[in-house]
Amino acid sequence: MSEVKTSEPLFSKKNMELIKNPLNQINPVTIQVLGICSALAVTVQMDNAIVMSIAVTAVLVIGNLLVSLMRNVIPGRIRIIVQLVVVAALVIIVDQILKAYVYDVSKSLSVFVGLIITNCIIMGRLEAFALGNKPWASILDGVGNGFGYGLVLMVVAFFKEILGSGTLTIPGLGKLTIIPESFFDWGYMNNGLMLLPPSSLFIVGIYIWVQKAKNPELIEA
Amino acid sequence: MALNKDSNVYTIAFATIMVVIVGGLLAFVSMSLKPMQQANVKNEKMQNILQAIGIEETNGVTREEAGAKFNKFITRRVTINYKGEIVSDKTANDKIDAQDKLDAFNIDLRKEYSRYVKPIMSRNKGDDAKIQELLSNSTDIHFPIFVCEHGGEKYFIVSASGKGLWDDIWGYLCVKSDGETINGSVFDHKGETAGLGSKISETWFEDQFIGKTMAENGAYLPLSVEKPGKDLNNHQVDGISGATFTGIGVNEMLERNLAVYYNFFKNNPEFTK
Amino acid sequence: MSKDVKISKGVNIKLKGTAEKLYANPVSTSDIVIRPTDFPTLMPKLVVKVGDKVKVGSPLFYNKENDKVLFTSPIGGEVTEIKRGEKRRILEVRVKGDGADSYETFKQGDPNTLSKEEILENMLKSGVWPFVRQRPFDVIANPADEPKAIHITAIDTAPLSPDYGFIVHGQGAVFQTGLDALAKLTSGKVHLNITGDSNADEAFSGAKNVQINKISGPHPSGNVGVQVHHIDPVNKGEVVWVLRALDVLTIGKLFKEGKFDASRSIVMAGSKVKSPKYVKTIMGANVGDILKDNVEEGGRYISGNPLTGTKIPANGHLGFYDYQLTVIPEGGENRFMGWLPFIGFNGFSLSRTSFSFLSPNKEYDLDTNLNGEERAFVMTGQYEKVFPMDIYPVHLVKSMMIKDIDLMENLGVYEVAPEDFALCEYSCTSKIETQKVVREALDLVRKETA
Amino acid sequence: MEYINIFIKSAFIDNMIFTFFFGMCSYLAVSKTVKTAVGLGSAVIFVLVVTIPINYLLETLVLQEGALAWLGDDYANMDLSFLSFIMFIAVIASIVQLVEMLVEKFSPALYGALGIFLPLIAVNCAILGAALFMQQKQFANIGQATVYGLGSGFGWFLAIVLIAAIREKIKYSHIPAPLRGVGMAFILTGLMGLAFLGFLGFEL
Amino acid sequence: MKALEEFMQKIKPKSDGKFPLAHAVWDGTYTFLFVPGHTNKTGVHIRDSVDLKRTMIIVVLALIPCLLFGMYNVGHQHFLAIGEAVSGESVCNLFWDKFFFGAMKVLPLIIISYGVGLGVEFVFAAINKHAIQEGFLVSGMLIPLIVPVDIPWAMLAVATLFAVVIGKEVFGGTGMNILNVALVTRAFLFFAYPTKMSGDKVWVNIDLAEGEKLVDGFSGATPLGNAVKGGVDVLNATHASLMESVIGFIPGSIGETSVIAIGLGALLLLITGIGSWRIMLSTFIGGYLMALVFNQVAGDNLYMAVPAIHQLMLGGFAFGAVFMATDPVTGAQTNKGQWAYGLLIGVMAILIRVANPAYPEGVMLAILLGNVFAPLIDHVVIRSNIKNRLKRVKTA
Repeated sequence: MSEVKTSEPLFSKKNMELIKNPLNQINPVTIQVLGICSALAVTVQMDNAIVMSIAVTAVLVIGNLLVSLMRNVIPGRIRIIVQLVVVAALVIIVDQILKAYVYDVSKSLSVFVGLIITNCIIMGRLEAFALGNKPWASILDGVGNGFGYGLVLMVVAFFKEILGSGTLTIPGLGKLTIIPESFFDWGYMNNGLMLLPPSSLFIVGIYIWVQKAKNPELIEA
Repeated sequence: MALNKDSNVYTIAFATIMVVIVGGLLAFVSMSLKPMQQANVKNEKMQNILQAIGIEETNGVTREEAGAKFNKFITRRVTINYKGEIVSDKTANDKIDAQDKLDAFNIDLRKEYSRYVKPIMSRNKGDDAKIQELLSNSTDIHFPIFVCEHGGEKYFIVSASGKGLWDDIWGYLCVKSDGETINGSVFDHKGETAGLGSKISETWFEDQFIGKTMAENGAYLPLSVEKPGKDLNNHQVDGISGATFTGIGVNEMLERNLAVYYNFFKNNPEFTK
Repeated sequence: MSKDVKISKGVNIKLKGTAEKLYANPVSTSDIVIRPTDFPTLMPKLVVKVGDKVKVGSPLFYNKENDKVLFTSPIGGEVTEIKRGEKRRILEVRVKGDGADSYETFKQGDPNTLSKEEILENMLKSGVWPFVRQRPFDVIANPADEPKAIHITAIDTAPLSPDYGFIVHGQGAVFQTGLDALAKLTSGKVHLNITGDSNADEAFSGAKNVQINKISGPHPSGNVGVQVHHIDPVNKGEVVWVLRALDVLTIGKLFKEGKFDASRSIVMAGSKVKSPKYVKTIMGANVGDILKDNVEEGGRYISGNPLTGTKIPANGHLGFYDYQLTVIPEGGENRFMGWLPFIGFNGFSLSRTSFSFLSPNKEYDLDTNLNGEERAFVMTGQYEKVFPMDIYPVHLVKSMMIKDIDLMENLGVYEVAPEDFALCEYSCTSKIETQKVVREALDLVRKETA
Repeated sequence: MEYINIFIKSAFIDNMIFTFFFGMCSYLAVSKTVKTAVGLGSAVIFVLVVTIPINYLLETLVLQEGALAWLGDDYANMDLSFLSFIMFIAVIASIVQLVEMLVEKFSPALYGALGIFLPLIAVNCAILGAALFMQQKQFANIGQATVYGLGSGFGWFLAIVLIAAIREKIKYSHIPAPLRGVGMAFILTGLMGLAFLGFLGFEL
Repeated sequence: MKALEEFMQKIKPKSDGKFPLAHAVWDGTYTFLFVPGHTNKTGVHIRDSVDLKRTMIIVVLALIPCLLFGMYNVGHQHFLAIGEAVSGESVCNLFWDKFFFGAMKVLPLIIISYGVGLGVEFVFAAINKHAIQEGFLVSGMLIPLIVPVDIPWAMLAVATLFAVVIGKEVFGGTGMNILNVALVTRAFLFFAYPTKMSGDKVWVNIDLAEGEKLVDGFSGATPLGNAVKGGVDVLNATHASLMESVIGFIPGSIGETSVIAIGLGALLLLITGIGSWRIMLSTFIGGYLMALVFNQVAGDNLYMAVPAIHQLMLGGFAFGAVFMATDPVTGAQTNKGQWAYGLLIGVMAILIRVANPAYPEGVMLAILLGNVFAPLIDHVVIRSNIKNRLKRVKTA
């Protein structure tokens, strides 16, 4: 790694790309197919999705930063283990914090917090990016990928909660009723399938459909 | 730097330092957050218990205020076993000690159910008499009773757990001092069908139990959830339309658990005084 | 050691216009046409140009891939036209006869006394070699190959097809000469597959120097590929050569007479033929001459049988391999609610969705209507009913459609030829052009594995 | 009966793929042909059957609150459960490594079949996920935990083999271009999940 | 006819014009009215007279007895519920009233199902520029027959939309899908709107007109719902004895109650060879065997003890085995595979029905499961064929 170049502005075009691209072109979930396991199981309510996104982004950013800082001292032979330990430690801390401060959410996230450890996005970014880049770029990369992940998660949760429960639960605002009572009087009903696991897959499938239809260059051969 | 990153010494040193730092950090975080986490768990349970009483002061209690109210209203915590023997008896002055597994507050009926009741039931499926016999001889299964004193009345909060259509269901019921009239209830479930069985945790369902009794002419008569739309007597509540099997689960749970409490109250009249 | 094969899958489609076993008066043809397109994958290289004079047996063109394989003129006369299509692809070479056939001379003699090389050279030079085809791929055999066996089918089970026994009757000696020549070409066996349903002509049943196998059952039991599959299947890396008994006659004549005698007996059949009979004519003959006054208006002319033949114009020419000329009614009408089941007693169907299954021996007068439009593969079980090999035809065809060569190999692509799928194509509910798919796939596999 | 029910529940009802989406990354990446799917699926079963009992022992003898009581009264109150994530993942990583070496040494044939998949598995969330669920479910004994591991693995195996067969079949389909590949795999899995919902509540 | 043809030709929109949808609709209608006179260009010169339209129409014809019976039964059950008819009297009383009432209930469902489904087909045909495929002719008829008569129209429309788009069009349309479209519709309804699809009252029309009221003791439960509680005795007591369930004047989804009507359809499918007899037979065998096993281990469980034959005549078993399991697109496609596939469905149907009391209609889910397993079953069968071929090389 050459570290000669010094005077790059913090928010240069190149750096902004690091944040922007993972939202669409190289979205970790829909395009790179990483980190889906944890992404889909916690989408019945919006607040779970938001907290999960924040947790993943936090672990990703801090993990990226730490590994980037240590990139010159980590022994090559045990670098995977070192990354794993860093991630696991961060996840444990996140889990402990959730349990202490947002107990309800931590209950509904249950084991899925722990599964952040094996979220392929995180290990993938540490290995592919942080290990070879400077701290600031690594942070931005973490933010970008975290948001790219969160975006999909929240879109899925948005549809699942509105169609499945008629509400939207947003931290700080509580459960907002979206579908007005009068709809129900007219015979509208919440769609129970939206509360079941398969609906997440349908929504992601349709998300990919729309995304790739708009960006034909992403279509697989 | 002239450090050889590939040498064994360096690798081992690095690993050691990392383990020490990480271990220390985690231990510190865990220790400092533990009290809050435990308080969360405790408060939630207290909240549920208080909700079940069915008196105005505790209806709609939040988790934050649960701790204080619990200490105020719950005066005694008793644990009995299947035979109706008291195995633990604490007053409000006895602090809740997480290590005291017999303290009524530490009894998790869901766990008791899956550990002791479920195996007996599934092994002897179809043979109700044998199940009854095995269960009543088991001293492993504990039942908590929380005593609430308010406005000169005594209320007994008891607990029940069983299996619904898909997974566990559980709840707390509050019995008046006559040992048979229900004053309030809370139910919860792990995975009943949304929109059907899941309605057991809705207030309208829970409130139906208020005023119902589990005895007739001095004999135990289980509470039951009926098909919706029937004429109800004093022991029956309206079921949820379309959720027949969750209803059956609730019936089984109530019948089995409340019988233990009913007999206990019956055989220990001094307790309810 | 002979092998009896009974084939139960398949069906004989009974059409109106079966030929009587009688010869019509022989006709002479004004001109002949050789179509390079009759030979799948062939890349022709011309050796004549318009105006050249040719004798019987003079080369017209050869195969670019293997310049030893010559295609020669069946008559003597003058090359009058070379028709080209897109990208200057040669479609037809036309030779106008001069009436006085003069012959190129080739080696004559008992094949048993000739060496393998001599036989090969004689066959290649005279232009009879293209009769020898190979499996896999159903193309003209490569003379350099060492075939595992040679299979000769003496049955044609296709609708309205000629009776080989009737044609070959009395030519036992010539036929035997042809067999002897072929026997020299392989170290393996020569199989002669004759009908087991009735008594075969003695030219077949009395053949020597070959293994005689009796094949019985409905079409496509006469397809040599089906016979090979049941007698001694082709595996990956192996090659067998296949011929039809009538082709062997031409080879026999070559060795008997030392010349390329392209005359052949063919059958004229189909409901549009007024008097369906056999007729003696010549390879590549003009069908206008053959059918003169013997045909009704509005027919489709097919060189070959209605399942695998080639559509030709009314004054078109017989194909290189064809011993059959069929004329059936041309379709083309829109039929109001024509899909309704059980309506229209003539709508022959294998599927029992018309009443035709109640009268199995009735002969039908089918036209060329597609009876529907092409759709995705839907129905199952149809292909299997008419495909008598231990191969899953639908899956094989699907693998061909997606050009998955590995899968095709696994599913048995080396054993099949388009003609084996003709009945599948006929009965296909989804109206898929199965033979075309198979042909393209065979060419693809051949190219990729070359 | 107990064991059968645990097996059915873990394999069909709480199917790791259709209900929890565990190990979706490799499930999607390796399900293009049945052959590789069978390889990876078998490897998952294998690793789960080995690691779940070990993690169960770890959980009950070391990590659980009060689990260290066997060391003496001083340790009875220790609660190391906060370490479970890191310990489980360490166990899984090292066991996978160990198994890989042992298999290579003693059964080259098996190694040929499973070998390339084993390294993939250490970071497959199906393995850690199953361990965490095992912890949550608090099985009564190691036998139940092992059956749980076997059932979960079988469920995963079944899911990946089924989708691989379907993906081989839909090669003939004219799927809209934007859905080709991953998009289709998602929708397919959803439809399969719909069919598997029939097992919900199944009990013998 | 000539005039009609000319008229159709006159109004033909351009295929590459501004309105591709109009062309798709025109093309669909035209080819429905007239089998186009396309002739073979290459390959075979003659073609079998069967095509996909005819195949599909035969299945629709086979469904007609179920449909007619279903309409009548809807009326019959409703009249029973409001006390205008009583069980015990001749079922033919008020014949036309019952039939008319049922028809008015069922026809809207058919219109919605076809309207939504064909609408989606037309849109996709226009987008992809291909001809309309006939597959929905059958699905559109199956869907109304397997839902409760009281299903709200909007829900049926949403479910059909979902099933046709996600269950079929994303695969490229008819012939490409993996799961039976009608079953996806039903599964969607089942999980999305459980209150409308399970429970006692949904199976009989109780949308009462003014002045009507339900008779005392009306339950409306399907025989299977009753059988869970008390086995065959309850069945016999609630007018669902073996004979009665074969005839079919019992509550249930519209098309599934009468085994006789289903049998007529089955006969047509078997004669024409369109339904696979292997699948039908093996499904019944699988179900029968599984029910026998349950009979053996029943003990006190009255539901398990319901005689095997009676089990097969109840609920949607016969309907599913005849009309859904045999779907040529989603079922197993190899002959050997069809046996395994049918057995799997039969066994699973009874297994889910009995071991999973929440889903007395196990058949539909079992067939969906069968659909999911079918490609694997075929794969195994074909693998063995491939192995044989490879073995041949080695032994040769």
